[in-house]
Amino acid sequence: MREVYLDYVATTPVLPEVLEAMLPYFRDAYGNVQSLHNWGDKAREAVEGARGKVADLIGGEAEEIIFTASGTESNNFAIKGLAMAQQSKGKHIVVSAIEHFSVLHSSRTLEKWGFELTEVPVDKYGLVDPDKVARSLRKDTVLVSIMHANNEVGTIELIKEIANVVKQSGAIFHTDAVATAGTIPIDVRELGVDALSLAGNQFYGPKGVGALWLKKGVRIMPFLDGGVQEGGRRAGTEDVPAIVGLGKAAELAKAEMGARAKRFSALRDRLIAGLPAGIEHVTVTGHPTRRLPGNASFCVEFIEGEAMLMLLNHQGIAVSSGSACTSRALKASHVLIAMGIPHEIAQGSLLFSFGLDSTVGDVDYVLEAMPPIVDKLRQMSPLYSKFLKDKKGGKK
Amino acid sequence: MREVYLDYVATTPVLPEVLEAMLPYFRDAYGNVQSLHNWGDKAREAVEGARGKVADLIGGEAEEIIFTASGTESNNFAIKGLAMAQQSKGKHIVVSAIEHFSVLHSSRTLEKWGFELTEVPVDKYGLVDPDKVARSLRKDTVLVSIMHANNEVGTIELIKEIANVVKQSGAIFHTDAVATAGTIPIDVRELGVDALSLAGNQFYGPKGVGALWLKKGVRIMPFLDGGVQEGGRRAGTEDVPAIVGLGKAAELAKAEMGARAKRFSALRDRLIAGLPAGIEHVTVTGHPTRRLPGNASFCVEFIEGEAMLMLLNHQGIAVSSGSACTSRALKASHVLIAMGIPHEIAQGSLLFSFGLDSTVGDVDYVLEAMPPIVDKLRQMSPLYSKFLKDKKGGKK
Amino acid sequence: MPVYNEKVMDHFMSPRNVGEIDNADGVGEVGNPVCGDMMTFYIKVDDNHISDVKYKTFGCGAAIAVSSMVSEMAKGKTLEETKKITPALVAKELEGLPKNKYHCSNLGAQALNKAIDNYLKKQGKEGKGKKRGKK
Amino acid sequence: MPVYNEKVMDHFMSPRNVGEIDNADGVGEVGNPVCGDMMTFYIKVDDNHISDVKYKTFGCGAAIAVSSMVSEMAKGKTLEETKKITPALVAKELEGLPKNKYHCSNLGAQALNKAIDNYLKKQGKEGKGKKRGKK
Ligand SMILES: Cc1ncc(COP(=O)(O)O)c(C=O)c1O
Ligand SMILES: Cc1ncc(COP(=O)(O)O)c(C=O)c1O
Repeated sequence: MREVYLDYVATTPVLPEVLEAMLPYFRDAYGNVQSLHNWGDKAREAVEGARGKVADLIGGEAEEIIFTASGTESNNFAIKGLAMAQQSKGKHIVVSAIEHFSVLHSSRTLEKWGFELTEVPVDKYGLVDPDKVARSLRKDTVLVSIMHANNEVGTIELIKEIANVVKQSGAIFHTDAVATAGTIPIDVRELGVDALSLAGNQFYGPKGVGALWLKKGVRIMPFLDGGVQEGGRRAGTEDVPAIVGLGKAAELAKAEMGARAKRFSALRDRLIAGLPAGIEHVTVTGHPTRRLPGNASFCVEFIEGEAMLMLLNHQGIAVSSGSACTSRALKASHVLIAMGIPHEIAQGSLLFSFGLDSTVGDVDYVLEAMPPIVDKLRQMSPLYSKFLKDKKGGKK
Repeated sequence: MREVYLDYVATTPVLPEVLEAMLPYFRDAYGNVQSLHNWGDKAREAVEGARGKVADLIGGEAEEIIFTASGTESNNFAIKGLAMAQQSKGKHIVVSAIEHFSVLHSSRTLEKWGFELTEVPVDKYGLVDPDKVARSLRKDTVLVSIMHANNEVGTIELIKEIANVVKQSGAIFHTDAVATAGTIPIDVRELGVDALSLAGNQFYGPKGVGALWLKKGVRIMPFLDGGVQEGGRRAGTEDVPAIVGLGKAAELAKAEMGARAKRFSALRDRLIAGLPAGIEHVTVTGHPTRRLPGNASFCVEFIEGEAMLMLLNHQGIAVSSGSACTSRALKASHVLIAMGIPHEIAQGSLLFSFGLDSTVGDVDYVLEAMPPIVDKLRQMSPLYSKFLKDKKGGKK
Repeated sequence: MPVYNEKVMDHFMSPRNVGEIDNADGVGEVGNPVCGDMMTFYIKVDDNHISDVKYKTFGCGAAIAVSSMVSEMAKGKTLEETKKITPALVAKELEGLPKNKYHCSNLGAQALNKAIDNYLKKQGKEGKGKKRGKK
Repeated sequence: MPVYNEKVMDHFMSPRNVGEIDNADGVGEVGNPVCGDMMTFYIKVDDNHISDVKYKTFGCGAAIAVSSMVSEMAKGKTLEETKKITPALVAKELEGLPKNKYHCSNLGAQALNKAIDNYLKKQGKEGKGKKRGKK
């Protein structure tokens, strides 16, 4: 059977060059970065090299990079660590309604710790209005976190404009760039942010490694207490192979970014044009133009996402959904709901994401596979029969 | 030049079988554990297999294992997460004075959050007296954390006895087993603990992965907020290759533990006997019998650890020290100080640790290399000249 | 490690008895699309036995498999026997469901029950026992 | 990436001027083993010049390299010139030290200074200028 992975948003494979760069650090140069001997020297050299490459990817300085174990950790560290470090100035924080749960739930933990939280709404495209951010700011606002792009619908936010607004208030501005770093160009100085999260497994680096870029001079409370690693800001034995892999992935991403984006967006546009053309009652979610190159997200009406996923998987096609049934929490995607999409339509969410192995043939295979799948499920759907009866009866 | 790595306590190399087990998960079965398709299925299968193996290593159940990114994270999670989950019952916690910084500093963070902390002292061998733990317990004690063995001096604590004492009080008992898991036998039921931390890079597994074993029914607050991974208790995309590596390392450690320990302790005993015999004013630190198989730790009087490390490294020998100069914080090991060793003697700390590649030849090489190094540094040492003058003058 | 076992997958891929019954003796609808699952069961009753059963289901793999299994379990049974189809029995017949999908087996049994209640209620209206001889 | 550069390593591996001066004109001791570093500098002064300098050092690689460098820098200089040996100059001559080792370069300059102060104090006691012609 044909196998078509179109779930690069869930995670990417590790590139051969990345794995090759990592291999020497498992069994040969396996030392601890903190050790004062040759083994430590080699590990330190490897980690510092990677630090420079990650900094280069986003226009930062090497010493502004703090390695973490995931995008989730970077976000927990940023939200909790920055808010706690500023709490003498105020206890109000602002995030958007469509943040990743690692930002959203960290913010809610801060609420339990006595902070106040404002969630800025988004429009139907998932875009945060900088004016709404401006209006949410208070004298005691110490931290604002708005994601660079949303992973589920691909909408790229107006970070520069929001940064301008936040800067005037004196609050710290963090952006979750897990969905964008390594995928679209980032220059932290140009964006005007104070802190930025990224993760390796989103751009062909290994899982289990991320980074927090923190502008020089910005204070943060450690999140992982312990040893003096990462300048005393993040404890724990450095995961040298993973960090080296992240560095290599950053280097490759920087070099190939333009070419990759061009390819991915062509595939994306082909699917975004083709799917609604081939199947009735399919809508594209997310922004029509401010959109991640590899992201094609839809809602298919009258049917549910998990069932589609399973039938697609039966055809060898791997994708994601934001339906309630696909989430362990059994709630429809908070992103789609925040965009004003009705619950029953959000249940039909499907997210295709393109990456380095994707081809035009994959898109066409999807365009071929989808109609019978949708048909089969709609034939079973009580919502669809109601819709048909209502239509026949001239209702609606 | 001969290269002799005797710093297995800092970190271990990854075994070939472990790396081999990991490799398929970087580029082939690279899916996200949470994905509902074949790629996700394969990742899930791998992670669940590893969970069983890690549980087996310590006599726990698979569903009691929560994967983390390090021993440090396991300890932060345990200390903060367990204390916070019990805070309605009381706000007093107890740790020993020689805990790893990831436990000690987490406890001090809890102090800032309104908890009270008692640090139980140790004897000159680094042993925690169960009676002293008993006396430290109060009605509002909710958490006790005593490490299974100390990584710096190798002393194995009386965990079973302490667990008995803690159980009577109703407090939760956590043990940091990062230095022991995979090295000496552990049966969590027999030990009588409620939670236990371990880390892969201490027993030939990869860096960047650890686990917290948490007894069924014990409540914990998530430390990493975000997605629903690990049953909602630890968010972040699962690091599948690292988890698989941890599982394989656990399997191998369980099978080979006895043979390894026998080899390591023979090397340890040879060095512990030989070094003080060959050099005056060298003392062994830690317990004479309750001791990790691979740990040989010393204090060399009148000279400082970093300088010894550098001269040893020049001879190709890699070891650790607990001297102030080798710590970034420029403080002598809190472990040695807690054992009542005077600061100036603690500065001469040296820690040799044996592992799978260690040989009798390595020990003999050390025994040959050490005397001229000590001699050279003592010739430069103002403390040594004073000592000699005092001796000559008949003083002391 | 697939989320669903083979039996569940079989019922999901080839659901039995899908459809509607035009002049159903009883109809039961449970769930709603907001929560992600919705089922409508249709039954025909003949001589106190379920002579036909069909359903339409909006929902996840488990919801569809459960609907299919419930329809199979009900077919040909007396109303009393059918009432004894518990969620646990449905899950057992499916050889297990993931924990977070248990609620789907509840829904299936509920929908069938509602259809029977609906039938009984109609019966009551039309006069007790009247429907017995009907075909 | 070694912690110390080659120049520091050279002075650490082959420290210059190690030792004591039996009838030193000035002795300066700084630090203590509790903090991890301790240095004792001995100087001979001849016609207002440092004619000989020796030291003993307990401490890390940086402390030893710094002692060695300070001794080299001081040798043959006038007391006034020697007083101008700042920690920054020592670090510069060593082509840099790790940040957390800066304090070692302080210690070296301090110990030398203390030795000079000790000499000057002794001079004062023995009568101003008296020592000038001494050999
Ligand atoms: C926007 C965004 N932020 C944060 C994360 C969390 O990253 P991880 O699961 O690697 O910890 C993700 C993961 O997909 C993401 O898409
Ligand atoms: C006893 C003990 N606990 C915790 C840790 C922390 O482990 P890691 O540095 O892998 O996070 C160590 C590390 O050596 C240790 O020895």
